[in-house]
Amino acid sequence: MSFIYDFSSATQAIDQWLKANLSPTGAFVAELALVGLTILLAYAVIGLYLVYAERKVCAFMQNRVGPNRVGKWGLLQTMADLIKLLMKELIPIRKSDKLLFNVAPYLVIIASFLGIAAIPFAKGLHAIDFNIGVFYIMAVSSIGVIGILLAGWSSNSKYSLIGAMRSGAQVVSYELSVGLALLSVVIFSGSMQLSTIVESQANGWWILKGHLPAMISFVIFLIASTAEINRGPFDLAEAESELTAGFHTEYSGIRFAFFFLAEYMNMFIVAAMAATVFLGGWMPFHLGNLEAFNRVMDFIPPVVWFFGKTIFIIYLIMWFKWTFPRLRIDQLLTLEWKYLLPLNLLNTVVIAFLVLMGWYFK
Amino acid sequence: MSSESLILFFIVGVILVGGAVLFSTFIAPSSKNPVKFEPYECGIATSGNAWIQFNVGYYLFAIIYLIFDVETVFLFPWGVVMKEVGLQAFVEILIFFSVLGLGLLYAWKKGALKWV
Amino acid sequence: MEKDQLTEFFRNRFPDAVIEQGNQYLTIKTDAAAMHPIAAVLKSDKELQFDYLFNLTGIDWSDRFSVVYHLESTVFGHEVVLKADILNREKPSVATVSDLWRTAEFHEREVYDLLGIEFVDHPDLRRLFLEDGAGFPLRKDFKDEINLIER
Amino acid sequence: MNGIVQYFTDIFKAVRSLWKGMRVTGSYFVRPGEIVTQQYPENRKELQMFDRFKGEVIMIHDEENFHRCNACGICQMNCPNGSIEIISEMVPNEEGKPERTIDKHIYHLSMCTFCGLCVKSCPSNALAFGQGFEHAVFDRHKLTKVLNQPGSRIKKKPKAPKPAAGTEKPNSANS
Amino acid sequence: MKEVELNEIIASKEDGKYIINIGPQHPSTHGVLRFVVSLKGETLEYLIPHCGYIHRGIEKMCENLTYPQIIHLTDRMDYLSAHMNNEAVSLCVENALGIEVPERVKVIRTILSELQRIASHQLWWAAFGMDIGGLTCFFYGLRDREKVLDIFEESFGSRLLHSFICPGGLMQDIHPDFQKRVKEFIAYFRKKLPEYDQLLTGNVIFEQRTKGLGILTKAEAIDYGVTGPSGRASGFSCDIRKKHPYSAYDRVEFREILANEGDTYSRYKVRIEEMWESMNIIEQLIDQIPEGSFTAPMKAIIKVPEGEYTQRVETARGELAVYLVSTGDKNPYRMRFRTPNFSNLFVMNHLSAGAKIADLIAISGSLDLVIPDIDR
Repeated sequence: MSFIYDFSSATQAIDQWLKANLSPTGAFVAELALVGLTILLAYAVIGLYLVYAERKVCAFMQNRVGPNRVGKWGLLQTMADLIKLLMKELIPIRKSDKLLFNVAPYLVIIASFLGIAAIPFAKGLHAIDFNIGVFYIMAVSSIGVIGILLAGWSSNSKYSLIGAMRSGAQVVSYELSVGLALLSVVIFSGSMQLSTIVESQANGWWILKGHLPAMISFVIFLIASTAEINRGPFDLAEAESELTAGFHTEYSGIRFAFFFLAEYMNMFIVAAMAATVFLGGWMPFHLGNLEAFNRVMDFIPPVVWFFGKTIFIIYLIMWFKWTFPRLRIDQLLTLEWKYLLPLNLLNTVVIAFLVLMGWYFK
Repeated sequence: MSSESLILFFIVGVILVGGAVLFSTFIAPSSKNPVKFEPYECGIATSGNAWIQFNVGYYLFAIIYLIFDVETVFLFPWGVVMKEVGLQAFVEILIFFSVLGLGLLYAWKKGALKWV
Repeated sequence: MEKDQLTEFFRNRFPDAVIEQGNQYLTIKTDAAAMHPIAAVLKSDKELQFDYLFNLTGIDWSDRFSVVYHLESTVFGHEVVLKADILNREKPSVATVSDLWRTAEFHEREVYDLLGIEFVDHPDLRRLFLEDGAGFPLRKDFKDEINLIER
Repeated sequence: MNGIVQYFTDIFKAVRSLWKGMRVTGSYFVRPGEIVTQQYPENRKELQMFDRFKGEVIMIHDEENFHRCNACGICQMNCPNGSIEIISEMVPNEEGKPERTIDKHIYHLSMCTFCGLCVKSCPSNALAFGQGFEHAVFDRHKLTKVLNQPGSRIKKKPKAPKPAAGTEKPNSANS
Repeated sequence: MKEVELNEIIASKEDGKYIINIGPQHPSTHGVLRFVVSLKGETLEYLIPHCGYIHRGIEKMCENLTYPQIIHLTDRMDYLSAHMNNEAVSLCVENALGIEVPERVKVIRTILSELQRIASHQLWWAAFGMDIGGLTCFFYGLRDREKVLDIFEESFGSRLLHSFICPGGLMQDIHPDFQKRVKEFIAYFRKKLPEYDQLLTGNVIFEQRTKGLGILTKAEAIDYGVTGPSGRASGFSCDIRKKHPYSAYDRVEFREILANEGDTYSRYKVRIEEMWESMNIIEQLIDQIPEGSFTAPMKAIIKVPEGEYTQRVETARGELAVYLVSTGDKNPYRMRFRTPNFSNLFVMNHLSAGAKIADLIAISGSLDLVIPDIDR
């Protein structure tokens, strides 16, 4: 049944149609333009609506209504904000390092673009399917921190610099836990290719097939990735009650908007990764041999499955942020080095043992 | 699409940011008030430079991180082949992890995992 | 100690000071020069132990200044008011009590700021609220034509 | 060994305490009925201030445009900030005697601290607190108001004994 | 001293240090307070509190105002304890005049003070939660505070600065619905207060952030004159309500909340416990409001006989002492307010030395500073 929602034939058809009607170079350029536009559109829409979702979620948690004036239920609020930020003055800070100051937003945005390229939204809806997908995501996600460091350092503000320093220490540390948590699924599935990992979950998600160790991995991944994208309760780089706005204190107008947008896109990438690796990506929920149940599940399109899972994880991350107080920098590092990392190493050994003995649902 | 198209994503990112910044410079107002260009320090004129030698607490963390990050790089290929190689890989990783774990324990006991 | 006992005690201990049974608190009146030794006794004497300075006020009496210390003992619960009169109006000064009660450090800074009474040996006698050259607004002869409207 | 057990119980306790907090926020998330926000400009019609709300000082005028202010100046004297100025004039009354009459009761809303001393001390209960709270204007001068309405006159009341100071007196704000 | 000069002095004295101004325009200084902070990495070396940005000279203004007019100024010192401030001046004048206010007034004043204390602690909890990074706390705290403010607004017409207690009694009688509304609020808040605990008190992150941080010993608390919940968290038994009962505090049963640790966490706990205790006090009194006049007979112009008068009152943040010097005129000759926050502020340097920036915010939050109270 699942083939009905297969996008690979559709994309191939477009590809062939372009190649047949245009010269090879023309087809290539057209393809690039098509993909670029699609990604740009998706990026903008996802980013803006994540901001909106966050506002609504936190508002409901805080007994408020949230944005509800612009458009129906305030749906256009973030659009209005974007337009407002576009019309805001870009203030050049005196004595700042002009070049780096201007380059920093590019870096954070490009990092998130590169990240989103490797995410399989559905079968065939996959910009680039690397054979080292997991590894690639880890690699590009650490480009963003360079942007943050540059932003903090170049603005010649003390608050920014402290924020950037914190962010550096934090991302550097939590990178490990993210990697080790992802490794557990790599061991289970025996592949780093995201499409293969998703395929391997056709009969059940890894979080369920891998027993408790996989769940621990999932939780560690959630915590560590929340820290890596600088979100509360790990938002020390911004820490508005301490550093006013942390690394982007000096940024104004649309440049600030890009940091803001990148934060939300990183959240999306992280949530999408968690959904892909642990929760089966666009795979429907299947229960053993219950044919009827599985059939019904198959009718829900994979895109819906994928976004459903991603939104669920995004909601979790928002829930964390709007409940917990912020950690202090030394506690943050203690949590990583004294709790998450040893647990993670132990967990990896256990998983390796499970795989060795074959004690998991294949 | 192949991995060369990463260039595409790079370009799209640059276009998005560059275009928006360019657009913004055209439509946004600009003021000449010099106070506006001061770096923020709670409304007080800044004293001294922000770029001075700064005591970064994570120097030691960075070194430990290096060790562990290289380790992760090694672990991924191992993870991929773990299923096929079987027991041998498991024993090897046990040894590998025990060395690493000892290293972490050493750093822990030495107080390197303490933010100063 | 009760009020009467305290009065007796002070009469014997500080013969030069004027001890008054005020309407609320027992009051020790002294001049600025003799204030600090008395304060030191009040703080350190085993039977007095006035360890909590809850108020420090400077008053401008037009012809003189006085600094009023409200003291309480957290051990015994008795209270006393110590008043030091500063007769020199041109350059008023009195010894600091911030070596006895830390809280006095900032109360004295405030009095210095608003009344211009100098506290000798104060560790950090800077203005607290106002800028230099703002005058001493709590003095009765303070004039500020711009901001102060007399009614 | 004890240390290791402690290590894991710590983790367990930590997770439990975090879950407690998440339950609070989560439960509010699914109960939108508890939302306390008011939609201000929309609910202007239903928005009812409390009777005693101190929005601004007003002078009570009845339907025939009579007020009770006899320009005695007590409110001006009692105001701590000088936000009341009384300009009175001598107008001959029916018997031909000149009588002090209010010309302009000027009220500077921008200086008022709503302490209520003017309303409380007014011997003829001419002043009261109004309910209006939307005082935002673009020009500061608009906050200076003349409380007696144009063309209004003092309402002569039958001679009654002046209430003794300090005794209970019905407050015009809540009457 | 001018700002820049001070910075230069610090910079020249300590070479290569990171000098940062936290405030006056900072989200966590709760007003226009400024800390000049010297940093080494993230660690604080020393801190200089800087105040005076909103100094209004209330003590000077009092010298030109009559006693009823002074009341509205005291609102504006510690605006979160407006009732207690009003009460302090009123009690001082009443003592000076030798007036006995009606029983009804005493009871109402006590209830109002306790309601105000709850409202103040609610706002403190909200702001403290926000300082420490839990933004949701702010909204829950303000949501519940709103209920108290509604009660205030119904009776006195204003929410924050009431000017309701005046020498001789009250400005007007309480609203007929007052008792009902207060009872409703107590019932409501008894349900909501445990939520505060679930959200913050037991939270592992919160405990890590606050326990053992900014320790103030009992001796230091007395020495620095730190009073109120902050002082009581160090074991300094400084509750004026117990020591020198005024209004109706001598007839209610309540505990003086004391803790011994003196750290940020115990300052937090003391305030939370005080909210419970305040509710107990209100519940004891709310049905016992005697009938009668809401004011004692007062002359139109109050002239305090010559002399010096002191009145100490427990506000939500500590001890407020009013020292009134009168020459028999209708204006005071000298009016002195010993405000709790003034003494509480200057312990900051002592508490935060060696802590981190984040701790600085937590400590200053736990002291519950209200800046206008410092800059009278």
